[in-house]
Amino acid sequence: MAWTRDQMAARAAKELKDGFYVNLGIGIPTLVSNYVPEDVDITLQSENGMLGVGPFPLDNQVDPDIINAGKQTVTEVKGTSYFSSADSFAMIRGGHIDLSILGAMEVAENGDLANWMIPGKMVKGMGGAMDLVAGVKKVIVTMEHVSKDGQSKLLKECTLPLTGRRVVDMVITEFGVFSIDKHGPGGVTLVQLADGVTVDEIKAKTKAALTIGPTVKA
Amino acid sequence: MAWTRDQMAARAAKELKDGFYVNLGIGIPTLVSNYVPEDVDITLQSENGMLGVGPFPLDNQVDPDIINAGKQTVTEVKGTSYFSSADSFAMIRGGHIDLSILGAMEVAENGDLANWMIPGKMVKGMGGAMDLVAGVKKVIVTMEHVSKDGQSKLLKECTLPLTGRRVVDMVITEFGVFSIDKHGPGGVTLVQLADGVTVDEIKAKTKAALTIGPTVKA
Amino acid sequence: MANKVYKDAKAALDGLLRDDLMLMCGGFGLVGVPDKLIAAVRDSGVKGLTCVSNNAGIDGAGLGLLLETGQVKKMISSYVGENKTFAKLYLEGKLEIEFNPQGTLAERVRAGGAGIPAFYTKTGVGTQVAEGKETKTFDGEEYVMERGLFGDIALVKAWKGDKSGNLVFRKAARNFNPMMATAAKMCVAEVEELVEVGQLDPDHIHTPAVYVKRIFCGAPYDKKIEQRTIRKA
Amino acid sequence: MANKVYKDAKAALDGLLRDDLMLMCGGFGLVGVPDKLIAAVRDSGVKGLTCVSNNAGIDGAGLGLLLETGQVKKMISSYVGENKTFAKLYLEGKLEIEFNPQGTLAERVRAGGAGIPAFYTKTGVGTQVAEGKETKTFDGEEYVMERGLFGDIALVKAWKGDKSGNLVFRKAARNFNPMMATAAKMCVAEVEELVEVGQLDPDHIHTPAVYVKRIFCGAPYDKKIEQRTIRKA
Repeated sequence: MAWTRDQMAARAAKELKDGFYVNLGIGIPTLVSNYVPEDVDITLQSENGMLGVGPFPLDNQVDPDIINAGKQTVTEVKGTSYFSSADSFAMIRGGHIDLSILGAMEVAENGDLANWMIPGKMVKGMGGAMDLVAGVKKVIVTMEHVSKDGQSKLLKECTLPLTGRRVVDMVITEFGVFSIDKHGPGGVTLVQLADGVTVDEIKAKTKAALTIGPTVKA
Repeated sequence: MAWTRDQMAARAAKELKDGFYVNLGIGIPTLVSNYVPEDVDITLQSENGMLGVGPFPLDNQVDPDIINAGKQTVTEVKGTSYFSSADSFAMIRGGHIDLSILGAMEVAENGDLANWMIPGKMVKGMGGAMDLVAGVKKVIVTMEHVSKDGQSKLLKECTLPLTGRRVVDMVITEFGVFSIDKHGPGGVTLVQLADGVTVDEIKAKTKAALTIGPTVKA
Repeated sequence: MANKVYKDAKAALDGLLRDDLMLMCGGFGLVGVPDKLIAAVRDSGVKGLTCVSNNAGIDGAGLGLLLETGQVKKMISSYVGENKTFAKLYLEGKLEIEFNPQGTLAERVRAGGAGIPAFYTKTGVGTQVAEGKETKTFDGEEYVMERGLFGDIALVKAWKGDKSGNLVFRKAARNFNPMMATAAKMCVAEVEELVEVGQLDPDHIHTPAVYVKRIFCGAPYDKKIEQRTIRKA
Repeated sequence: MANKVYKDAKAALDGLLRDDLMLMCGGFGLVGVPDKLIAAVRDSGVKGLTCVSNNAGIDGAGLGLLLETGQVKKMISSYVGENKTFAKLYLEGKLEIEFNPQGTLAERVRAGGAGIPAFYTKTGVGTQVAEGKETKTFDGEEYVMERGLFGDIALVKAWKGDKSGNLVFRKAARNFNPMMATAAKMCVAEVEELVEVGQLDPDHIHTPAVYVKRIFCGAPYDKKIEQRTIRKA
């Protein structure tokens, strides 16, 4: 069973609080904006220099000068502001953004994150990922639980070059929700099971030391 | 005889080049703007955050939000821009202002400048002076040649706490114009005598080692 | 959206003030100073304050209000020459002052808000300002290390603001306000005109809404002039 | 006033170009990129260039033009994923790349223009990015020291400019342009619309005239879209 990409996004959206300023990465994180609860109002930041990012434009609304960090055409909302990329990352690095949701290749039990390069393959660059994970108040990773070749992506230690050290607070995979004690010794705790998934299944597919949270039925 | 304050300002104005961006301190430096040559167009910067400072307003033009760094009401010119004080000092510190003209208590023969505090007296603060002398491309001091108690203000070494080390390029006093080799061993060179002043007079009133420039008739 | 709009300075500061806070104050001279917020801080009676502000106001205006009542323990400023009360308190040993070069002060505040704990500058090298601070040579030139500044509450004054917290400043009243807004856990803004969200042009906004947690309209304003300097027609 | 206005990109770059220059380029993706200036650099044939730019354009656009002709020796960028020519040159060992985190790159450029030789940031601590760089602990947290960047020529693109060099950017086309304009010995700006001095509101100017040494109107512009992403009505 497990969660679909949309279900993962919907679960991530439950972490949004009214008034939050949020930066969403590409992929599953982008889907999160489709599931913002009705009583919650959030403002999206795009690290190229835009606060208040609206939905994709209608065909006749496209403005080439309005793009998000994924270079996609987007729209303004009421209250949008633009600023330089230096000011944008001052905002990010200075801890003024409440939440960043992004993808990952690997997450370690101490919160280490790897999502920007694979040695031996062509490297495209880290873009703003290192700044986001270092600066934003809370970092949630949405990712597949295992890699295409069946390896756990939730590890004791990352094997790939790091994007950030002790930066991830929460991981959402198709199997469930995991919290990480990134500043302490607590490691990974399973806090919610996806529908139709068992704790044993997760244990079998997770290399990080795993604590089963009190709210989870084994 | 010697120069008046206005003559000193007029002499300083001859250092202005077309297209210069200039920051003027209070006192004699402020008078310099009255003597800008006709074929020279300069832009005045005020370190609180204004580029393109116009003359004092007419009585009915006063706008409380338009002030210079001396807190005086001023006016805009065509092309004026406003920016934050951080951006203003980025401009200054980054070497984008061509010339700063300011007053001094003491100048030493290596270009050291003292103009912000007298030990034992109430200290008002350095304002932007330290940033200006450290960052602006060329620094000209206009000052009285001797203090009220008859001491030379052009010294071997400053006795007062410094505003900047090796920062002054030129000194204009009522007795003449002096260039300073601030990055080298050259010291102070008299490059122009004020009307009715003799080299001997200047020598008698100057404690800095003085070279008489080739253009000066002894 | 979570409400950010308050009816006046007192309401906007409700629950925030206590003794020994570090306040980051916008303004230069008497221009762009959050006068209504400063008056409300005075009325609250909190003391032991550290105020980061380029100037210290004059007697009866700006931070002068908090000096007169003895609520300020320490000032971090670049120039305080206009304030007579300041001189008196200082000479009596009742007030600490840390002088920063104006550009260093502005940059320290900008750095604090931007997550930069320290930076290097030429300003002040070889002067009292550099005493006790680390220095480092880059490309043959000596620089001094300065630390970022980050306070408890930023008090800023803008011209226009919208209800989501976007701010626009007017002319030389911008000065230190944009940086101060970024450099505290809580930023409260007073504005001359409060408009609906969407009424400010996105390209004209100087301080994005994310920085401003509380906002109120402080109108009417009677703008003070420190040095009324005019020329004849 | 000394004239800053030139008739086109070629004229604006006259006398400035030579091999091995360090160019600071505005733009993000294909937005706000100084396309006309880049084309003129290509036509000049200078080579061995170091380009500081967040991205490397795509094939046939942006800095892609200079990659195709082999004029670029080194890129300092945060993300170059869109450019196929880039990958080919890199794998053949014909192009150096220095990856910087995007915020670190933006701040390095801002610092270079602001007279700040180095600053500390949390970004990249414990990663490859910090290898070989000094680190320092402030308040119990580790930071890495990053250097300011300052180049020979800045190439920027603005929406409106006046004849004295004041610039206004439009929407997300602002991106890296304001910092790049400050971080070189010479800044050349291309604008969609060149107006008379005095026609821009002093509160709306993003880049003050002091930074821009040469300016020209590059209209008409055919703005490219990298990822046309739309929704259904």
